[in-house]
Amino acid sequence: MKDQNLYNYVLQHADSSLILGQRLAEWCGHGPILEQDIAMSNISLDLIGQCRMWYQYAAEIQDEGKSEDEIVAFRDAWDYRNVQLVEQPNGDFAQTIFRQFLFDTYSVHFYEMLINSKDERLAAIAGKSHKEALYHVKWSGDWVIRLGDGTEESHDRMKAAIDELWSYSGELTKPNETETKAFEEGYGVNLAALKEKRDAKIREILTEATLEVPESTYTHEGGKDGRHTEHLGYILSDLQFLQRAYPGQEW
Amino acid sequence: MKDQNLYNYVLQHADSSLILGQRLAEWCGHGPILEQDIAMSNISLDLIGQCRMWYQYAAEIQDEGKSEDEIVAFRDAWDYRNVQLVEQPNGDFAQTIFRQFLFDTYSVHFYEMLINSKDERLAAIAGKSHKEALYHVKWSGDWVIRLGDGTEESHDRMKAAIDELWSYSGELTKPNETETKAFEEGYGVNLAALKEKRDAKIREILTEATLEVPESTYTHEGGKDGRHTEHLGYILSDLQFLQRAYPGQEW
Amino acid sequence: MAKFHSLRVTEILRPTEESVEVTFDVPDDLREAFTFIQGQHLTLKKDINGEDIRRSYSICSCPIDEQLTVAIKKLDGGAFSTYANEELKVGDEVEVNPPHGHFYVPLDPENANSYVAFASGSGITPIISIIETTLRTEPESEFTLFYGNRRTSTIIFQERLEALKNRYMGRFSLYHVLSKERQESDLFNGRINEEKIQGYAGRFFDPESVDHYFTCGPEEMMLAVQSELKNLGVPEERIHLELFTSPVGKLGGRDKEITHEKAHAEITVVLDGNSMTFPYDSDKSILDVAFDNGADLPYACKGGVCSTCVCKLEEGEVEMDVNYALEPDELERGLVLSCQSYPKTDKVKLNFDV
Amino acid sequence: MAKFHSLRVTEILRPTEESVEVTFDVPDDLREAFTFIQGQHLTLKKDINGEDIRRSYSICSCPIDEQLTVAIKKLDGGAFSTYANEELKVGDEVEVNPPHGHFYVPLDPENANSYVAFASGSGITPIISIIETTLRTEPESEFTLFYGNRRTSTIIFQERLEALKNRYMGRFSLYHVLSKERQESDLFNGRINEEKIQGYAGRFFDPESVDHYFTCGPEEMMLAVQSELKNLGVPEERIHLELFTSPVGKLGGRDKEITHEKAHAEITVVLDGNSMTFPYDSDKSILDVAFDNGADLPYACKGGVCSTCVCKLEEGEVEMDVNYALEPDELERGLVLSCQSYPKTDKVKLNFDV
Amino acid sequence: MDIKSLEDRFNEKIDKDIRIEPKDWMPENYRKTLIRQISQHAHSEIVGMLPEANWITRAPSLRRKAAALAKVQDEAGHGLYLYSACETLGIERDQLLQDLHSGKAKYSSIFNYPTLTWADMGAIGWLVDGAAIMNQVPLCRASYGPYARAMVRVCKEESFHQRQGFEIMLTLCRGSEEQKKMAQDALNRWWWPSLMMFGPQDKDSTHTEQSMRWGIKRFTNDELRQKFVDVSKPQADLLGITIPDKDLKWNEERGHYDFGEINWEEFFNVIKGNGPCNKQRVDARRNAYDNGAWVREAAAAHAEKKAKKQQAA
Amino acid sequence: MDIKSLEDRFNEKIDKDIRIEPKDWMPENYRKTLIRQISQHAHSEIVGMLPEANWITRAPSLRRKAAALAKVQDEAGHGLYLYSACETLGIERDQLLQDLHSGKAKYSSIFNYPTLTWADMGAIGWLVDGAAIMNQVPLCRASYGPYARAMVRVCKEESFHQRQGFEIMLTLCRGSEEQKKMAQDALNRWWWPSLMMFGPQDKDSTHTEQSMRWGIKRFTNDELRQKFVDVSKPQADLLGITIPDKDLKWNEERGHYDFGEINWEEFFNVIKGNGPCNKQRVDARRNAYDNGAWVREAAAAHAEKKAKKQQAA
Ligand SMILES: Cc1cc2nc3c(=O)[nH]c(=O)nc-3n(C[C@H](O)[C@H](O)[C@H](O)COP(=O)(O)OP(=O)(O)OC[C@H]3O[C@@H](n4cnc5c(N)ncnc54)[C@H](O)[C@@H]3O)c2cc1C
Ligand SMILES: Cc1cc2nc3c(=O)[nH]c(=O)nc-3n(C[C@H](O)[C@H](O)[C@H](O)COP(=O)(O)OP(=O)(O)OC[C@H]3O[C@@H](n4cnc5c(N)ncnc54)[C@H](O)[C@@H]3O)c2cc1C
Ligand code: FES
Ligand code: FES
Ligand SMILES: [Fe+3]
Ligand SMILES: [Fe+3]
Ligand SMILES: [Fe+3]
Ligand SMILES: [Fe+3]
Repeated sequence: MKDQNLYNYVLQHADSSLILGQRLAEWCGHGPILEQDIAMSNISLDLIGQCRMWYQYAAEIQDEGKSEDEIVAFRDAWDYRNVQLVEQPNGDFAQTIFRQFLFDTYSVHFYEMLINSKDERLAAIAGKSHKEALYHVKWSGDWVIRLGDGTEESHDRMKAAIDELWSYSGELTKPNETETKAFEEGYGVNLAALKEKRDAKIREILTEATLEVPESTYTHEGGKDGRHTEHLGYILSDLQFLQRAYPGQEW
Repeated sequence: MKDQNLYNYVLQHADSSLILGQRLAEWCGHGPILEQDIAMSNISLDLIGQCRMWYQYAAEIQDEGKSEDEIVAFRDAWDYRNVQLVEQPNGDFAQTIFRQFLFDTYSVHFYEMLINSKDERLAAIAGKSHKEALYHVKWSGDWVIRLGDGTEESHDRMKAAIDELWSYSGELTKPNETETKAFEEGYGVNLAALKEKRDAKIREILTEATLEVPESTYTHEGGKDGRHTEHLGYILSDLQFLQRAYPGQEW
Repeated sequence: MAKFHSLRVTEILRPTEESVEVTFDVPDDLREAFTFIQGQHLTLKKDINGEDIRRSYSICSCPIDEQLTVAIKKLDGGAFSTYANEELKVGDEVEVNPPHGHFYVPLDPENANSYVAFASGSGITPIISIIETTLRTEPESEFTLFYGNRRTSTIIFQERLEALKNRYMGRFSLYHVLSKERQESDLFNGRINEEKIQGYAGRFFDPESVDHYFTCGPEEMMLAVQSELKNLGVPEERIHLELFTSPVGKLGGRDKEITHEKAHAEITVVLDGNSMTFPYDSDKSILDVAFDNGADLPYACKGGVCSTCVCKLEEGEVEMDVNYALEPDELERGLVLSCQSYPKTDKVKLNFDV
Repeated sequence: MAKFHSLRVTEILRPTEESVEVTFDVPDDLREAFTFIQGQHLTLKKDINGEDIRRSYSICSCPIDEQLTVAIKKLDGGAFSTYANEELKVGDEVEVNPPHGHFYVPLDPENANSYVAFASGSGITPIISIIETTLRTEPESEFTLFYGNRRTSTIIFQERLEALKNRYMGRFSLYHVLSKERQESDLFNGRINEEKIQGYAGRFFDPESVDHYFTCGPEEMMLAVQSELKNLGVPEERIHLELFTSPVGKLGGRDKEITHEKAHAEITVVLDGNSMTFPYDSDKSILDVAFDNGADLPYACKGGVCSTCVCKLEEGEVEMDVNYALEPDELERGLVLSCQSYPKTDKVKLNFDV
Repeated sequence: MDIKSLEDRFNEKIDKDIRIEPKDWMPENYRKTLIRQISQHAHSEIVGMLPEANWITRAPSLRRKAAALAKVQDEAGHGLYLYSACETLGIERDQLLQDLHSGKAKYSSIFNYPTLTWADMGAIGWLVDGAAIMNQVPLCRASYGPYARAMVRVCKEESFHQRQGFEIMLTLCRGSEEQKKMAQDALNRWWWPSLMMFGPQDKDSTHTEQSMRWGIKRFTNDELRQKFVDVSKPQADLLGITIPDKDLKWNEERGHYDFGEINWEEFFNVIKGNGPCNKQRVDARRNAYDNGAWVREAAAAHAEKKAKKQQAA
Repeated sequence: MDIKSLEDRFNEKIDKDIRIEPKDWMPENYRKTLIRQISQHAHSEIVGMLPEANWITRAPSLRRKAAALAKVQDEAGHGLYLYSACETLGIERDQLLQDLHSGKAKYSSIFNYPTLTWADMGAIGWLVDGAAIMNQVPLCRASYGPYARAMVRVCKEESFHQRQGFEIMLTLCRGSEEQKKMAQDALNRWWWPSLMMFGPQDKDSTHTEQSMRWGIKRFTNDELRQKFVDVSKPQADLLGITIPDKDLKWNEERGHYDFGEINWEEFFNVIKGNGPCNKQRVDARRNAYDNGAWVREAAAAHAEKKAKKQQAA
């Protein structure tokens, strides 16, 4: 392993993109509107594309000759480093939208700032992903507004979604050791600065959506260090099934 | 392998018991009434106990030194021989009840008749399981009546359950090659005779429940020969996860 | 992943009525895989009635002799041990997983160490390998063994231990502790427990100067050894434990109960001022036997948790299986749970009116 | 499960500008695992830019010689083949999976068989091994090969084939078919397709008396061989196919397009009665190039499915990549899809007014 | 103009291969037939998403996962194009969906079969999308303009799907014994249903003749089916797997493959609603729609609010 | 009798270790405290089913699956006994459940932690059921009869659970490196929450004194916690895994283990509702209850119909 901290940093983002992409893919064929079914597949596709870049870089750093798919298929939950937010169930459309919104407000600023990483590969990944994230946050933000400021039912559902997910929001911007070190060493992003921008964005959109920003600052955490909710295990048992059942094959 | 047909016959029943037991276990902690939560665990426990007897016998017939758990964990869906009925999702309580009722009306008569099998092991398994099946059919039958002849809502839900599951009923009593041969060779059960008894029982209970016996005789089939519905794959990816992820361990 | 190899049995000895010593042939290409350290164990695997049974057995032979032997004690109702004692024969092939385990300390001919071991029953197996290997490798070291058994006739390795004593006179001390056979000193009657160890310490070894302690046997004994040594100020890293509990044994599922040997005694119970006496000739608890004899004793859980069956032991000794209910001070006052009690002496008197 | 072994490269030859012949050293302990049959292939594995690339390559050497050699043709943009042609060097270790495949028939010295093979490009690799092994093993058998290439300079194994021809004169017949170089007989100009095979049958081999046919090369050629032989009444079990398609090649995902070589020609298109002529010096489709030259031709899918771009070929020849739209009778009438067409002759004239 | 001359002009256009466009006059029956045909096709795209979506979360590699997602997304797109084409005929998407959910409208029988292994993703791409192309490519020249144009886009993407499917099969066929078995098993299960996709035999097919005259069908069911068999057999050979039809053999005389009798009872059963997954599929679509009602309402309500605000401003 | 003498008689019984039975007079506060304590315990049993039920479908062998099912079923049974005991105090089960679902009633903080690996099934049995036994065995002698009797049954089964849990840990600790890592990881995650199960420190514990006087609590939180540590440390040693507390060491003088400071902030956070799974657990129970409403109504309706029929007959 060339650089353990860099590896962890990369894996963290790879895993978050993958798991969120996987969750969104569950909607495929079941969306509330055909156009939004397509939109969710699209974002899922982007996220899977992003995670492949991250995993390929992770494999290079790790330098054990593993492929991206081996990294994905042969780790158990405790080795996954995604934030807990992305493993939360889809719930109703409001919940999916709000989960996405919480993630997108993070990732759009994350990639925007990561473009200045002194690690060229990270900067390159960021450059490509930032464009996508801009589209994502536009989509999820618009829907937050539409649902928040739509009917009474949709407003209530959005409130319930916020209630459900708010406590998973903070992990994204609360640096763990890996992130602190990554920032110090100049290749990672300054999460404090990011948090400010993101909080402003969240406030702006929720306000337009006639929704309130919750006051609670309590946040679940640990996903980035391998401690997850009970959902992840089930996600992985599907995600990894074929590779586990027939190891070592080409597909 | 000593006797391929006997093996298939045994596996068929092992798999059906296991998968239904697994499905019922999903209710654990989520039942509509604490007492019924316990009842479902109980039946699930019985079914898992039964499938262990079947698998242990299967392992002996197969004679490759495999354990019951190896037989369970290292077969993909197409090698599973359970009827399609048992892999259907739990749905609401009415659906679970009706699935159980369709299975129990089969298995209570199946075991009753299998007691006379010329194969001593089968007869022994039947003897032990028949007592349990009597209790099961009593439970599910009572609930069919209670829900069918309960409130309007429960009646409608029962009707929906019948609508959902009726076409999975016939596979249980429609002999496949294995069963035909098993009957001819004197160790299997006469499904034609069983069907008569079962149909009568179903009619009796549904009538008491103020429900109609559907007229359609169309039945899904193939489960007993390894052709399943899309549900089984997901069941197995959970069921087998640990053994697949950490093969060859003691637990 | 556990990889099993088929090894052929070359010799079977029967050191006691209830145990066998099984030696395996290790073919040349597996020699490396089967190299072991004193104190390690093997996992044997066998399909018994369709169930894949795997059990661990400590190696009792010495690595120096390049021989691979285990001793298997028969447990009533025990799946593998019964098979090994009753069916296994020379020439059979057994599936064996290479040696593993960490129950040892590295040896060095330069060492001049002092070692103490507490073993009971089949717990002797890893210990005897450790003792012999140590004495042969470290000419300056000495070893003391306390070895618990029911009676002389059930002592596995009796002869081998005697031989070691003769060969390494002055360096190896051996003390037998017997629970069902009386010896002169009370110090050696009964089971190895906290009290006994207190008695040995200072007398037979100096707790401070012993370099390493080894203990292997039933859970209770090991917990007793551990806690008492700690009381004596021994640092934890000098205490080495090897636990034999079987996957479905005492700590196992609800369907398996602890089995007891049949015993004989005369029991007296006092309830509501009345006393009754009856003979005990059974393997059931005193409470159950009293019941069979018409005594209407109080009980509720029969599981050692509720203390409904509590009574005072006024004469003799009993052995208690499980005790979740009584506090140390209550035990000290002589209270016992009758649902968990089995006679250890010929006469036992229990008073329920306290 | 695929088990890869590291093999060392002992020799690299460069038979043409666009291919390498790579020979591996097989250590003694792998000799058994790497025993092969003529016609089988190896899978090579390499991590290229973080992607785990695995590609199959047929063994071109003879099993009799106990040598393990593959020939790898470079494809523009091809991941593994480019690496093999540009970076691989003697002494490197490559991950290799033991030989597998079923592209062969068992040989027997008693046989007096007649074999025919159709190969093109790198499809020769398994065929040459089959031919040489057959001729060496079955002294009574004879072999005929039709071998398609673009031009003489790209023929892999040119010398080895000539040598075989000399050694087995009378038993081995070789016909080169070239698509970008003119030969005397039109029978040997262009690609191996249905029409050509019809021309060969009866003339160079008797379809009825041939015992086995082998074919290896691009999908179109193989489908042509298969369908035409069937037309000629050859039973299916005598036709042996080996397909080279790469996992991301022609049949691959949407992000990979088929690549073409640059070519030169003069193109004339007729639309709405107007005709215009422009030079083609590109690797794009005629439609695209016409567009670049200002011709406003009709199109919609550019994928060969909609036939919006259909036109009549009035002069010269073109090569079509994909055709989902035109029926056989339309093709026969000379219709082509301009979005899928590439010039094969120096002059091409397309009429869109039909 | 009177009906007669309108009809003449319509027929003339048809004869001259001039496209009929939405604003043009057309016979009511032509319109109705088109609505039936296009909506049936649209429904097939949408329902067809389900069997394949079933393996996206379990795809064996990230590359395959992305490809599968993109494919299913394409199908949704096809649904969109086709619903739009249908709307030009004066019927609302919502009405069409309700007909699907009520069971009134049909969709391709093939999507009532389950996807049981990963190889089904290959088999569907290769055979089902392959059959679709065979059916649809001629429709790129259909007489109704919006339909023909939609078909162009659809067919282009279907050709990708088919290659992708074939490539999945190829990879499996070159893989381990188990993978090859998986591929063969998938072929066994999908082969006959694929042949059924072309619809009943010509002798039982009611609308064919009229539709061909109108230029909204260009080949008969049996012709297309034969073409499909002829193309698929050599492909199966290339893959090295066997089509599960012992009667399949080359007929020298006809210049085509002969093939076995289709189990028409199964076909009509599936059409009637008794396929392995009919209920599951329609339920899934209906649930998606019903559970999405509040979302559509919210979107509409918000749009209205916004419009009002803009007006006010 | 006047209140005073009723109270005297009650106190006398308490002093004499005579059980208070439902029909006996008791001080209102005693009743309320008991309801709170017993219902909290009942809720813990029911909520406690969830983390373990989470691994039943994924248990690694049939034997383990059956054992896990049986265990979770036992917990449901415990819930039943305890709700019944509570009902003897004049409160309905339904009321108790509503308090649980509304968040008014509490349950043991431990069940707000997730079960993340199979080893958690071992750790919970060993530590959590172990701590429960430590808490509950003394309650078999509680002053309120129905409670004490319920505890007897509960404790007996808990002792099975504990052994089973220890045995799962033992098997893992003797298994592969990964299994041992799994066991250690589970211990790391469950150790501190288990210590928290005994409740706040004595100095912060409000009800302890009164409860002890009433004989419905027999040891203080800190006493029980110390006992638990003293018992668990040697067991961890037997397993060969390390308790995640660097301050844990034998104190010769006290004759007990010293141990590190508990993170009380975490404890109070979890109690407040901010545990990793609080919302998930209560939601699951509430959903089960709400989704089951129609079933309970149907059962009641049917019973009524039946009763009427029988009357009529
Ligand atoms: C590291 C290690 C080393 C070991 N070394 C040795 C050694 O050197 N020598 C040795 O003899 N053992 C050793 N053991 C113990 C050994 O592995 C087995 O646990 C022991 O032999 C019992 O296995 P079994 O299959 O015979 O009994 P099991 O079938 O596992 O039964 C275990 C116990 O349960 C009781 N029981 C079984 N069924 C029932 C029933 N239905 N009702 C009531 N009670 C029942 C039996 O009486 C027995 O006491 C070692 C264990 C370990 C972990
Ligand atoms: C059984 C078998 C035997 C074989 N034997 C041989 C043999 O003996 N010799 C031999 O040379 N080959 C053989 N092959 C083919 C070989 O396995 C490879 O497929 C071939 O070498 C191409 O691999 P590659 O990694 O170089 O190209 P790939 O990276 O797989 O690319 C394949 C094609 O896609 C094109 N392409 C790649 N990237 C792009 C892009 N971004 N845009 C547009 N086009 C692109 C390339 O130009 C190329 O044409 C065999 C195949 C099989 C299955
Ligand atoms: S009866 Fe409960 S402890 Fe003895
Ligand atoms: S543009 Fe569609 S076939 Fe050429
Ligand atoms: Fe489509
Ligand atoms: Fe498609
Ligand atoms: Fe409990
Ligand atoms: Fe418990």
